[in-house]
Amino acid sequence: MSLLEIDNLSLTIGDTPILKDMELSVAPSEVMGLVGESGSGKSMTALTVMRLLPHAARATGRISFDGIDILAATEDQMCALRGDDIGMVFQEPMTALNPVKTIGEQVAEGIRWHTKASRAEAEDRARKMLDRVGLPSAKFPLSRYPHELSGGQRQRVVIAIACALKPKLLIADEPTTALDVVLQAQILDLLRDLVAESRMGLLLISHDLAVVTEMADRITILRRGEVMEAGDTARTLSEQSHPYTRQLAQASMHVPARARPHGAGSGQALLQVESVTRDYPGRRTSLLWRAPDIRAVDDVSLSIAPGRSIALVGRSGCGKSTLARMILALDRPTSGTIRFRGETITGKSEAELKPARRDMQVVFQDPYGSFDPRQRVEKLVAEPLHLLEKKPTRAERREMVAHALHEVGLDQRDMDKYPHEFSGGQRQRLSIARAIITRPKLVVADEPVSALDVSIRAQILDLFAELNQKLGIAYLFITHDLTVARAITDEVLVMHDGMIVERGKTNEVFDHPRSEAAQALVTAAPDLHRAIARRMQEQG
Amino acid sequence: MKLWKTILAATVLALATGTSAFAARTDLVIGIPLEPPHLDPTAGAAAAIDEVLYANVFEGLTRIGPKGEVLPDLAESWTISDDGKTYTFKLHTGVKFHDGTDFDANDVKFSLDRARADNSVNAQKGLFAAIDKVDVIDPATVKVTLKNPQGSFLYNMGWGDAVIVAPETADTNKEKPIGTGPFKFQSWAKGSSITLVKSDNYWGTPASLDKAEFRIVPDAAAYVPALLSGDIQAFPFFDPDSLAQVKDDPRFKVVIGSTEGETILSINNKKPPFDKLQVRQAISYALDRKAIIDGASAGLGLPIGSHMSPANKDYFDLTGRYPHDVAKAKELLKEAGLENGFKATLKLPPPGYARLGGEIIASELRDIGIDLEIIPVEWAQWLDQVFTKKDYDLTIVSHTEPNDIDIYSRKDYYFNYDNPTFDKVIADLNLTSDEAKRNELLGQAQKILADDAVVGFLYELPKVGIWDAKLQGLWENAPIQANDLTKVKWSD
Amino acid sequence: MTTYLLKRLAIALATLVLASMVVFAVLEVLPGDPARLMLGMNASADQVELLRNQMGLNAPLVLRYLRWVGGLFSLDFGRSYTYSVPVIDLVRERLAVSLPLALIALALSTIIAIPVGLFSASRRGRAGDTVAMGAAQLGVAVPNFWFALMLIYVFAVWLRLVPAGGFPGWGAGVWPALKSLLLPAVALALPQAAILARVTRSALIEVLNEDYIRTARAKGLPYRAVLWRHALRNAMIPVLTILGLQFAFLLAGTIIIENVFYLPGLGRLVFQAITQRDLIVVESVVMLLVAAVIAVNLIVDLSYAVVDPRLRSRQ
Amino acid sequence: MTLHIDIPEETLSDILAKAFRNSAFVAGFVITLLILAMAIASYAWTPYDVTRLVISDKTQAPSLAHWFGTDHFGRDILSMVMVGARNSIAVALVAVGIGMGVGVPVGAFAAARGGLVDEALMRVNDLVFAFPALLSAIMITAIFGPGAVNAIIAIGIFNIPVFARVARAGALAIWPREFILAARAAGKSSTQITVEHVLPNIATLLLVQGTIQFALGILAEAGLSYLGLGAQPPMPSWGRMLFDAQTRMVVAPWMAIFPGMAIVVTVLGLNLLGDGIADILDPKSRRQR
Repeated sequence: MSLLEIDNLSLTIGDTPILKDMELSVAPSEVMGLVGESGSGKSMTALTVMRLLPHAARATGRISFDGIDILAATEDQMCALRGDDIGMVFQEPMTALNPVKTIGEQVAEGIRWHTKASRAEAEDRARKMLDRVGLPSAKFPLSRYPHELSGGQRQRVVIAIACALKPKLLIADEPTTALDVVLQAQILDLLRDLVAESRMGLLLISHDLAVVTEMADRITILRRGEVMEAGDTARTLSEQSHPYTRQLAQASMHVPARARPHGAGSGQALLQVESVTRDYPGRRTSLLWRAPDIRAVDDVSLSIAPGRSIALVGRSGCGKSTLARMILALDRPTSGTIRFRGETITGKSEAELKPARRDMQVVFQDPYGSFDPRQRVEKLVAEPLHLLEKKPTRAERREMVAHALHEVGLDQRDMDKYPHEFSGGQRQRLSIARAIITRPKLVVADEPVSALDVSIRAQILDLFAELNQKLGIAYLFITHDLTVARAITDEVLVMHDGMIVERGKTNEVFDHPRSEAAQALVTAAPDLHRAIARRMQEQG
Repeated sequence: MKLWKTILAATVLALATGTSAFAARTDLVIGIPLEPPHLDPTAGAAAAIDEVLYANVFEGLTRIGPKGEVLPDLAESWTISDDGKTYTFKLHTGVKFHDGTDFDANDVKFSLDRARADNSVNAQKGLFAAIDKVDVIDPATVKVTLKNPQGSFLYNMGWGDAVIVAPETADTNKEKPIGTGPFKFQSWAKGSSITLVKSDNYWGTPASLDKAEFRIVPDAAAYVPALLSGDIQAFPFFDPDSLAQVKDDPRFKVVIGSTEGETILSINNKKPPFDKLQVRQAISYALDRKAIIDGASAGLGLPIGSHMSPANKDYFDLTGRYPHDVAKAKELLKEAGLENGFKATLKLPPPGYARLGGEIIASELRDIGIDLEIIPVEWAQWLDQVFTKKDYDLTIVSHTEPNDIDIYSRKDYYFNYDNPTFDKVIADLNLTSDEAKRNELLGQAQKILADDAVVGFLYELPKVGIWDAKLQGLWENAPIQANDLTKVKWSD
Repeated sequence: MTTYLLKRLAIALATLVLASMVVFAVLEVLPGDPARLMLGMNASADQVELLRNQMGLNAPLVLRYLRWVGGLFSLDFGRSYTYSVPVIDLVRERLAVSLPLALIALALSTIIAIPVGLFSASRRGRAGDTVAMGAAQLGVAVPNFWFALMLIYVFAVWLRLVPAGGFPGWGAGVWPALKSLLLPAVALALPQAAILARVTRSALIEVLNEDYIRTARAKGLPYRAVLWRHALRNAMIPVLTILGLQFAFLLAGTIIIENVFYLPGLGRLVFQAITQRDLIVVESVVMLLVAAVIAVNLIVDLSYAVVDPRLRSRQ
Repeated sequence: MTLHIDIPEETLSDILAKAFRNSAFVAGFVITLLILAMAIASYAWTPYDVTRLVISDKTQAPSLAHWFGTDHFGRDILSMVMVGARNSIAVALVAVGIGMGVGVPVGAFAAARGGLVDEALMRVNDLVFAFPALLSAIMITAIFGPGAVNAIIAIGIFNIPVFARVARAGALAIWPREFILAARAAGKSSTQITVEHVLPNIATLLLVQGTIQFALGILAEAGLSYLGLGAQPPMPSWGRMLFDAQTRMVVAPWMAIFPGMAIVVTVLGLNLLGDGIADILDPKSRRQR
């Protein structure tokens, strides 16, 4: 008899339908993967099982857990289940813990509530649990506060809270999406061990096919609240019988066609970075002195030839964004010089930087954050025109915006709309339109596709490749996702603790990484091909 | 709901016992509007000082009675020389100050010399100007020689500013007043109340009250609730505006008396267009005294035609000189070449008669085309801008000092009025002490002021007293600003 | 932690010095002459001049400022012109009324507002919430002097439970003194309680949307336990800010209530001092109030650090 | 304590549709509109002339002739409430205008520059906050004389620090957003960015704080004129009507009830309007007290 059975579950919040006749089941010590793009209702499924839905939610159908009818259970019955028999881990570790309570209190609280254990006993079990999730009490005493821990460490505390009472079922809703590749691998290993050790059922929810393939025995694919296909992971993904499954799988492995970059590699370097360093003042620990400075970027040198596409890869916190900002002259280096098109841009005033800025623009990660919602698209995309010597007339400006929109595959009439009238993918196209309107020589893209769903990500990467061909724009791609780097760039620089530890042709570096940091990245990065192959092998 | 009722009942019982039980009472709480700045009547002009201390704690050679008459006080009797310049006072013996020290002629000499000295800070220094020298004949007799005969000298010695103090305690009276009166000072909680208790070594008939507390209640709004809730039993100077709420309440007695206060619309006689007689007369014609009295003083107080209070024996009724006649007023303005009116300012000090009266007068003058801008000011600003710098057009004030018609003859007084014939009459008045002659001169003075329409004469400030119906002995009128408690007692 | 404290202290002192200059300058401009006021209409001009010298009013500006500021540190604020008594005694008497009044009003306001805020936040959108917030809206809208008058006529005049005003002084026993402060405290507490309830509610609603509340519920804690053990403490910071502001207002913003209840409080002392141009009293008491506000802000800042550990380690 | 702002994602028509379903907004809007209409109407017509004193029919109870009764000078209370509305609203409106006009640029500038400039401006801000508002308003009117204009200045000054704090908190929440970085990459100066991007995004926050300060302005004006420091006769003001009424509470209660109700209704209307706007436009933004 399976641990968790959901059949023809329908859910509406207010008057918007979320789930329609959904089926899913999880057996003890089985890992069920629930995959879907944003807005598919996968998180809502988890919250329905936990009965943590907002007031206006109405659920019909049947959910049975260990013989108990969840939808009919009273709140007290649910309180007894939550944290004891069903544990849940959430996506955003930075905000998942109460900032004003110590990690010890937050882990022990669940134990004391369910088992009426004494304070000392509960704290002892909490210490053991934290140790089990990789936070030894020597280095992480119970008295620490959440803000004193990193994202990865906080996620371990959340896992400790969820598994403190050896639940029968663990629900993990995008547990590693906010973490970098190496941390993701460690957390997934931890989850796999915990599930095996106490024979827990695991419902793993994710938008990343590769992660689910590595972890899940069976898989359910969800689209707009409806189950597209479900079954054994390896067989479902290799046969790809359902068209949506096929589309998802291909998009995850998509590599845009890249003919020889036009006129590449010749002539004087477009961007020259010479031993640039950036220090941040350490925290002031007492009146007289403060902690030693933190070195975010340490003596980095690199050069980008016109039209070349370079990737800057590394774990979160390795300094890649800081370096990008210094290149864009949005941040001043502590030492070292940056030369763009032959002129040094470090230490120059805003006015002097105008010509340089005309030739380098930026694309950001969050499609929703990179546009001022109060302005129309025309004004937003035309913002860089502010840098032109001669201010274009209104008509000229509209014409240039129309041209840019056309180049990124959007319609002229979109010019008069507001940002919120566009989808995530379309907004990223607008972002690119803004970047290319002044015909820049270099575009710095800071994690341009990591916030997008798999299918849309592929289209944007194609757009980047096409613009590189047509306009000969050089790219500096910042990403922690190796598949993106491999797909779009010629060379790669691997950064670790502020230093460039390895550089070379993208495929060569990723196939045989020499530096220790690069190796860790390559092994940790989930790769759908490898995952499917290994699954098929296991099932023989 | 039932539980809630029992709780409310319980609290009512507990709190009610707190209020004082009704035996024959010997204590009294009196409400006064303003707190005295300090407690030395010889060193400050504030009326509040006399309201608490005059006749209760301090006594002078003479005392002014309930009807404004001059009565003997520390001076048992006196003889006046034929030329009216030397007064010989026979003092009571066996009188003691509250600190136990003896009172004798030396204290009188000290007090009078101190008041008329060059560095004296006495607010009414003019009262002692006529004194030439003071001689101690023996401990019970003192002789005072004047530079020239002064009809009002005995009256002047009855003022609060002329009380007798002991040299040893003169400088500390501001904080701890030591006098010879029937009550002695007990305590002063600044901003809250001043408490007097019966003096055990009083030379005269002892007071019937054991304890009298003067509680300071600045806001008229608080008078009525204080009375109705029994916190305060008497308001000798009640606000006429609030009278409507309490006058029909059987628990209280409302006593309307007169004062020496002439409430006037002062005019800056040198400032155009007020320097023209027709303009001032037009103003007098425009004023409807009855409406002002009804609106600003709840219908209490008698209209006046010149600078004399009807309660005064030398009063001449000149209210008929300028009857309320809007047409005549407009005609006079046309004569003065101002038929389409003019703008002016009306500066109002804090008291109710000014702030309420001002609104009514502004409305009445607006009917004849004079557009007044009302500017409320505090006393400090009024004294500085109006009284000293004469930077004003019109203002409203009530002159409460007794027999003060001579202010119109003072040089540089804020009316800016200069009439030699009037000054001559006042000069003659000062020299004569014969009653009939003084009465005739005062009549002439009042007539000149009315004819010149120096100011707009409005009404005599009424003394509105209200106190517990079972209380007796409080003054009906206020010839001077005082609360003489010597005769006050509870009836049951 | 100490650096956080010292930095705030330094700022507070700088603000105080700045405030003293502003206060002194403003009062020099105040028209009206205290000496003339004391001597009245009949005193002559040279008598007034004589008194001005005795009171040191004619000394040069800077000298008077330095003498006054010097005195501030030794709590010798100089003597009041009108009462001719050391200002510090005056202030001590008036504080004996204003301080307890402010504390009672603050306590009343907190006791009423926090539970109401909690109640309506936990029932957001339902009947209880709209009624509570409707009452809070009304509480803010009523002018407190109008409300005070209503209270007097009901409780003092009609029911005769409490005195209609005045302050018998602590000497007359604690209960009579407290009784006389009861009505004014209620009149002051109502609008403050209304504001505090609304702030508590919106702060709590903001916190209840946070992720860690969902984590707590996922732990199995029922709604009530989550509200008390997790939500309330996080909502404390905006509530503490309002409490700080309210205490500062209650110290000096109660002139009108002190007038209606004829209480000898600090507000009325300064109001009368302004009308009587008793500059020394005005300067000193305003400085005292500014210092009190700055001290209250300092305490509120420190309490932030107590409530939120993140602030403790901030540089 | 930075402010978390989620910028609404709706067009104007959505907002209006939502507005008229929000009870607080509708109630507030209707009340405020009524009071404004009453004030404007009073310029053209009032049942009686408020400047004419008719002492003979003083303190008459509400009747057909005088719906709200007459005051101690025989003036029609309804007319005075109408004209008084004009005065209260004008004082509160201009005071909020001063508060916003000075406070918002200061707050935005402090947020844009940061560092020492920010620290200095905020210290001056704390200083003004430290002064007891009512006492200082009294000092101001004592120096420059009472009257509506001085009341406006006195109340206006104490609105400045409120708006400075709200504007700064709002701006600080916007500056780290990515579209600001994009604007900097487009070479725009911090002033241009403040005007084009920051101010429009904190406009709703300021609007909501504006209604609150407007309501507090009405109460402050009532308090000042209660002490006799607001608008002077013959211009009626609600606060002074209450002052005149208090000595006649028992005999003429209508003199206190109607002006008191006028104040309560106006302030209630404005606060409801503020709540309504806050809920509609920035459901997640937290209004600064």
